[in-house]
Amino acid sequence: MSARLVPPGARELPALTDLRLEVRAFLADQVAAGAFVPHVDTWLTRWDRDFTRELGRRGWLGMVIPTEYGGQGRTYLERFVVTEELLVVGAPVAAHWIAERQIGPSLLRYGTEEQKQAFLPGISRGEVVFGIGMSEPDSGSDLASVRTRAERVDGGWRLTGTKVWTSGAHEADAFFALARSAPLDPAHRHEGLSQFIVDLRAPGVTIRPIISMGGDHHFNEVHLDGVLIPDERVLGEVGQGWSQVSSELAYERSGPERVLSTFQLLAAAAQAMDDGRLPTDPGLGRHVARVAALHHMSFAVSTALEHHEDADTAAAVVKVLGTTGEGDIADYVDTLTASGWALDEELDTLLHAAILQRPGFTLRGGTNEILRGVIARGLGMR
Amino acid sequence: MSARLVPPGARELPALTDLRLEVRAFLADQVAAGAFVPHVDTWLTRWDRDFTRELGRRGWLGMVIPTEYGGQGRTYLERFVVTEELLVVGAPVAAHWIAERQIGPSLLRYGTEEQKQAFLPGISRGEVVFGIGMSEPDSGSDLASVRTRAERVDGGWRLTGTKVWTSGAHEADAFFALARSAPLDPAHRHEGLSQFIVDLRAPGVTIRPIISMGGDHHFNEVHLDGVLIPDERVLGEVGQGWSQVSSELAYERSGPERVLSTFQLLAAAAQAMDDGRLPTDPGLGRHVARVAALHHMSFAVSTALEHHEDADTAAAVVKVLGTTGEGDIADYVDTLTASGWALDEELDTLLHAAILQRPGFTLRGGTNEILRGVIARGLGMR
Amino acid sequence: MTDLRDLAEPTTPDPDLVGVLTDLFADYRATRATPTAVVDLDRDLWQRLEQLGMTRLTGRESSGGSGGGWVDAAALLGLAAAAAAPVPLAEHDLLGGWLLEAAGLPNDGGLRTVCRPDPSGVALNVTWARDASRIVALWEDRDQWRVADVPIDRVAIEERRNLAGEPSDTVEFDLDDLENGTVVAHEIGEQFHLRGALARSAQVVGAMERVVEVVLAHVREREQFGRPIGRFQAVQHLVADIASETALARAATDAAVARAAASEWRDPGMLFAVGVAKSCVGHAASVVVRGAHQALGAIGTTLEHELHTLTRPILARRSEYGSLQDWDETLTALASSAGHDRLWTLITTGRAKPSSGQRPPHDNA
Amino acid sequence: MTDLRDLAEPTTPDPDLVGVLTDLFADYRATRATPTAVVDLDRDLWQRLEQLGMTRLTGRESSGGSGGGWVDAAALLGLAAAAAAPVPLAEHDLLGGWLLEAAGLPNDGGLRTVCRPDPSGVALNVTWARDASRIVALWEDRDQWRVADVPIDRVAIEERRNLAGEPSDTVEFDLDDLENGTVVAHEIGEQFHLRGALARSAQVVGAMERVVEVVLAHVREREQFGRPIGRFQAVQHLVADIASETALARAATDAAVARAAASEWRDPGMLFAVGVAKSCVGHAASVVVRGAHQALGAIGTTLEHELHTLTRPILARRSEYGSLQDWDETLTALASSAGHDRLWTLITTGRAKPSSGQRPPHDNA
Repeated sequence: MSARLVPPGARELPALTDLRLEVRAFLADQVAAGAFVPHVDTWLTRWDRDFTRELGRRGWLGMVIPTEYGGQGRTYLERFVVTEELLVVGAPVAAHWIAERQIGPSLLRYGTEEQKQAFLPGISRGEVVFGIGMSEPDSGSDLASVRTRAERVDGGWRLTGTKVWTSGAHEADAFFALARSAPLDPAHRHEGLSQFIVDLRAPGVTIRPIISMGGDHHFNEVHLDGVLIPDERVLGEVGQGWSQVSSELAYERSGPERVLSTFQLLAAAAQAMDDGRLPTDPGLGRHVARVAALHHMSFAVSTALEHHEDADTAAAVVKVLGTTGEGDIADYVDTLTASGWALDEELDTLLHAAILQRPGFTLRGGTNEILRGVIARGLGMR
Repeated sequence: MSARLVPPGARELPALTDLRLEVRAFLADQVAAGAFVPHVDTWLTRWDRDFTRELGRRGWLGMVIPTEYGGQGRTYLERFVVTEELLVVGAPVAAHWIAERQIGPSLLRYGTEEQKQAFLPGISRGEVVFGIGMSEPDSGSDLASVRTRAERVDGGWRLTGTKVWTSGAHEADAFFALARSAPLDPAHRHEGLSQFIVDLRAPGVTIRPIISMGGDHHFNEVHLDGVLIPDERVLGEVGQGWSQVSSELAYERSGPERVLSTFQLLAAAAQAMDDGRLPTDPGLGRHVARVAALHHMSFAVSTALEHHEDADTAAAVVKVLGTTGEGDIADYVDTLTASGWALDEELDTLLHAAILQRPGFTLRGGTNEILRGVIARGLGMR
Repeated sequence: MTDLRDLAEPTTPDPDLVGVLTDLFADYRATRATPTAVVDLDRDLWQRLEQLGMTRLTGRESSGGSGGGWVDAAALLGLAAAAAAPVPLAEHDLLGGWLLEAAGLPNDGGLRTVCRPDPSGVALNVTWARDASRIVALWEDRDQWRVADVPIDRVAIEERRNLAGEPSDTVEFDLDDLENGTVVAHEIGEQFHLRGALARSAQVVGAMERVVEVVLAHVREREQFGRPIGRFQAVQHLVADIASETALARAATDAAVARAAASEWRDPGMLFAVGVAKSCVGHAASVVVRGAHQALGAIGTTLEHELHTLTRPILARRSEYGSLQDWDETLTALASSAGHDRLWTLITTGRAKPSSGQRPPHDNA
Repeated sequence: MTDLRDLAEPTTPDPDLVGVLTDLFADYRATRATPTAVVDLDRDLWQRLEQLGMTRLTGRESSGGSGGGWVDAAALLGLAAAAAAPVPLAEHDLLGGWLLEAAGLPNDGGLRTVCRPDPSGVALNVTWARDASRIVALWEDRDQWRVADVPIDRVAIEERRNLAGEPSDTVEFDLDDLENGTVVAHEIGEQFHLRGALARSAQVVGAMERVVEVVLAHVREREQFGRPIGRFQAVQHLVADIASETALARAATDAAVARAAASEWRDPGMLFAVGVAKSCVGHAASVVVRGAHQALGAIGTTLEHELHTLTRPILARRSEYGSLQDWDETLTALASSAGHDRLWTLITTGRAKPSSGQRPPHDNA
């Protein structure tokens, strides 16, 4: 046991900073040109295929995909700074988010050569858009309870079941679906699961919107009615779906999108305090400090992942603190804001969006209750 | 099920306010005369038999004890306002606290006529000082695990075991001890317990100090080595100790001492802000608002108890919110205070004492973890 | 033994009224449409409330009101908020109707909202403005407070919506219409902000109590890892916390309502009492909204779920009639002005100084 | 693929040094007396540290120091704090020794503490003053910063103790002794507060990491209701929270130390970096101290238990070199000055404006 949950820090060197500044300058130009309006939680809510393709053209997609598959062959650390810069400016990155974060790395690790050739170049160009199909009705945080069935048929599998909370499925080309390829053994619930690459335009796929409480359509129910998946679209090993999915969790949980979803609101609040539209209050400094510390912590985790060190617990720490902080920023700015006092369109728009998105921050990708259990396990308590 | 955990409020009428002002004026005179120095957490840490006897002379002890036993025959509401006034001014009330809060009411409910005659008049005069012996080494929040044995002997019982965290035992005359009078039945752990009135000067009683982290002596270990308890000093019914103890919990948990232990620090901080010795900060208003609301809530619970309504859940709510708030006040003032910046003897003394006492606030009388479970049960979740 | 009735007076609303309203809103809840992101006035419900005399509950009987007091009115606001009923009870009756009476202006019963235009005649975030037949305006004119009852067709409305999706419009008055406003007593101008703040507190508490019920129902029913999630200690504590904060907010609000009712708002401690309510309600809102959505999980973020019909208005209303920060600052000013020796007097009486009167800051709701 | 060494530089202390210190403090812990409420300098431990060159770890080798940097020094401070070692490492070496070198004054190695006397020659809360042979004073004299190395017998000391029970004395200098102080560069005066604040952060983090270990050991061993309390979900979450806050404080402190070491304190972003560390450490302290005592229960409040030898210094030190509120205000000023467009630049570089320098407020530690 060690009380040290998070790997030692590292200092960013000029080669990384130069990349950061290059991305930052491009994004400032884009904002100035009106190519996008900065917003909150854009990795879920702002979908722009043109912008995504432009990033691909500039070499900022497929960052960790080797060049032989059309990627950039760069490091997780370089991807980290690109990701941070995209998020803080509130750029529309939803279209490539899932592919860039987890589909690409999963294909690299578990995909066949044919699968890599089929998908990675398109992902790196921002042309192939992926979703992810994990959750099911009533599964919640208990992913092992998925009930989507994969039945063996000649030359492949037939998938039947329903996936929910599939963000962007109505716009995406394909998704990874976790399904039960062998009957449930209650004593070994994590066995008998497999991952499949599903073409979302295949026969038998029906996509229905789930409208969020603010009236927006980001999520979907994806019904799979005997969808035929050829053998060459099984990802990795049949029956190893659980361990494949689990191995990606540190990447999924420790990224800057668990810290920066409301950064544009924080920045607008800093401006409003400077302008006298919000009262000066030490809470701003407190939140800025936490974001800065999480930036360091998230970077430390990326460094560890780059070195192939185990960082599951550290990733859980980043996600718990980061997503809590994202939501606290929304609530904090809300407590400073008086209705009827002054009209601040930009701040109001960001604040309302942040409040409406907030409940998801500490639920998606593993609830904070589950993750605090993961941390307790990392501390040797379970 | 109802989402309403706390009984409806009630408005204090002039008859109560007059009593409040009478006590307040007396206490202001005492402070002005230097009879005591206002402090924090005085119901545990400030022991003054002279002051206690003076309260007895003025009719502010034995408030709910009938006049035939030397008490005042008044109401729980009247006792409530006297208690609040004593606590907010930081008066030295430890010597009579336990007798006034729970020994008197327990004797009234479960005591024999002889016991009432023997103890209540002295309690009402502030001359007989009681402690309470519940906790044992390793028992913690699990009171049913007490191991002190009561063995039947001719004409009485012999008690053997160790009680810990007995506040004031080194100064008190007697205490109530909870002991196991029948062997433990693991299936019915709450049975076989009895309460005994133990003379702390009896042969076989040894009292050893437990020194607190600040170096103070408030708590004790009380070793009982075959202490003879005559039959007439059994409290209530043999074997009914658990239900007797439990029935008093609402009285023990909802009182103003669960809200006001650090009030003197809050008042000093308000003054320091007015004087410019602390920065003006909205946190002060937030804490004052919570104290004010808890004052109303605690009064509402007292009103319900006066009407013999069930208030166990409401009392747990008062204790969780109140004791958390007491500690938050200590931490809050600490975050405003810079070492080396200015010398403020009064604030420093109160702040340091509050910080050192703070851990006990949310532990004593049932930890907040236990009490949140009680609230969940009140909500029908367990 | 002392007679308890001399010591404390319970302040509970008329049980018959509560019974009627409970039935009414239960019926409303059972028959209303699925939730929407944009919320419009429910004129049918308004008419039913009007028929019961609820839309002018606190109006004088001589002017067509029901002669009710603040204790009953707060109960009405809370029950309506618990049902997420889109009706302007606070604006129309407790604020608008009251201002008309204070100004001696006639009240035809037509739906009203209220606002405080700035010197250029503009008022921001005027709830339900587009739905009103007239807007009651209150403003300060060279140390005098004035009231006008302006027909809707005399104002320009820019339609906007608040976080709850309700109309919260920008209203621009013709300055001519404001010129001849009726002078009202100074205390009216000062009370307006407090009455608005307390009405909002009563609404938020009512909605939070309903949130606790929704959460309890969910955690008992929803199963994960093979048992109801309410069996997990973490969920139990989370729910205990939101229920406790709600109870504290209720105690603070009830105390302020009782003080208002007993003194007919003349008690100089009303600023403190309302501040305590607004502060406790506002901080409770943070805990309750976050905790409820966490307990409900993803399902609670969907448009069709009841939860957001409560949590969105909770947050929208806690920032009306002063932000949470504004009120904490007001209380800080009162507390530091009271100082060491009078802080407890402030808490028990609401008075920071032996004879104090203090205006709230930023009181331009 | 890019060479990782060009992208990021790990900033970890010398493992040999850490090994030596770990053994030393393990030995110290094993042999020290039971905890006391009042804590005095441990001269034996000080001598052992001196023999290892640890008491002047960061001093130049030319003037008798060990030539170490801030990364190693921060590790030393953290390990000493985890052992609750009552020795003035920060005062003597990182602050006092540094000031003497900056002023070109000789250093005889005698135990020193530091302070900033006010214009009347008085300094408050000077830790370990009574134990020092000389006190290094720093003060501002008509836009110039001056340093003097004053023998202990030339000052008047009023003995006081801080929350940790350590000496924290009021020191009164003879103004004559201050008159002829040595002028030092302006940056020295400005850095002093930052160096003090970062040293305190490193100490508090070290102590908090030990608190997490103490808590973990307790919750694994202590049984209630028939099982270790660490099996209860509420306890697991509480411990996860204190460990997470400690990790965040560690990340913030390490980042500031790395920046200080890489730039030898010349980076204009040091004010922000230190502020981030002080803020995160200070807020973590609230969570960690409360949570640890709650997890330990009554036993953790007894004099004989190790816990308070950590929690009391944690709270004492977080209020040194600026209160938590002071630092949050400093960060607020930097953030609002950076504004919308430069907030992220502030976070990544510490600079609010393209060319900014800013003094901390209340920097009279």
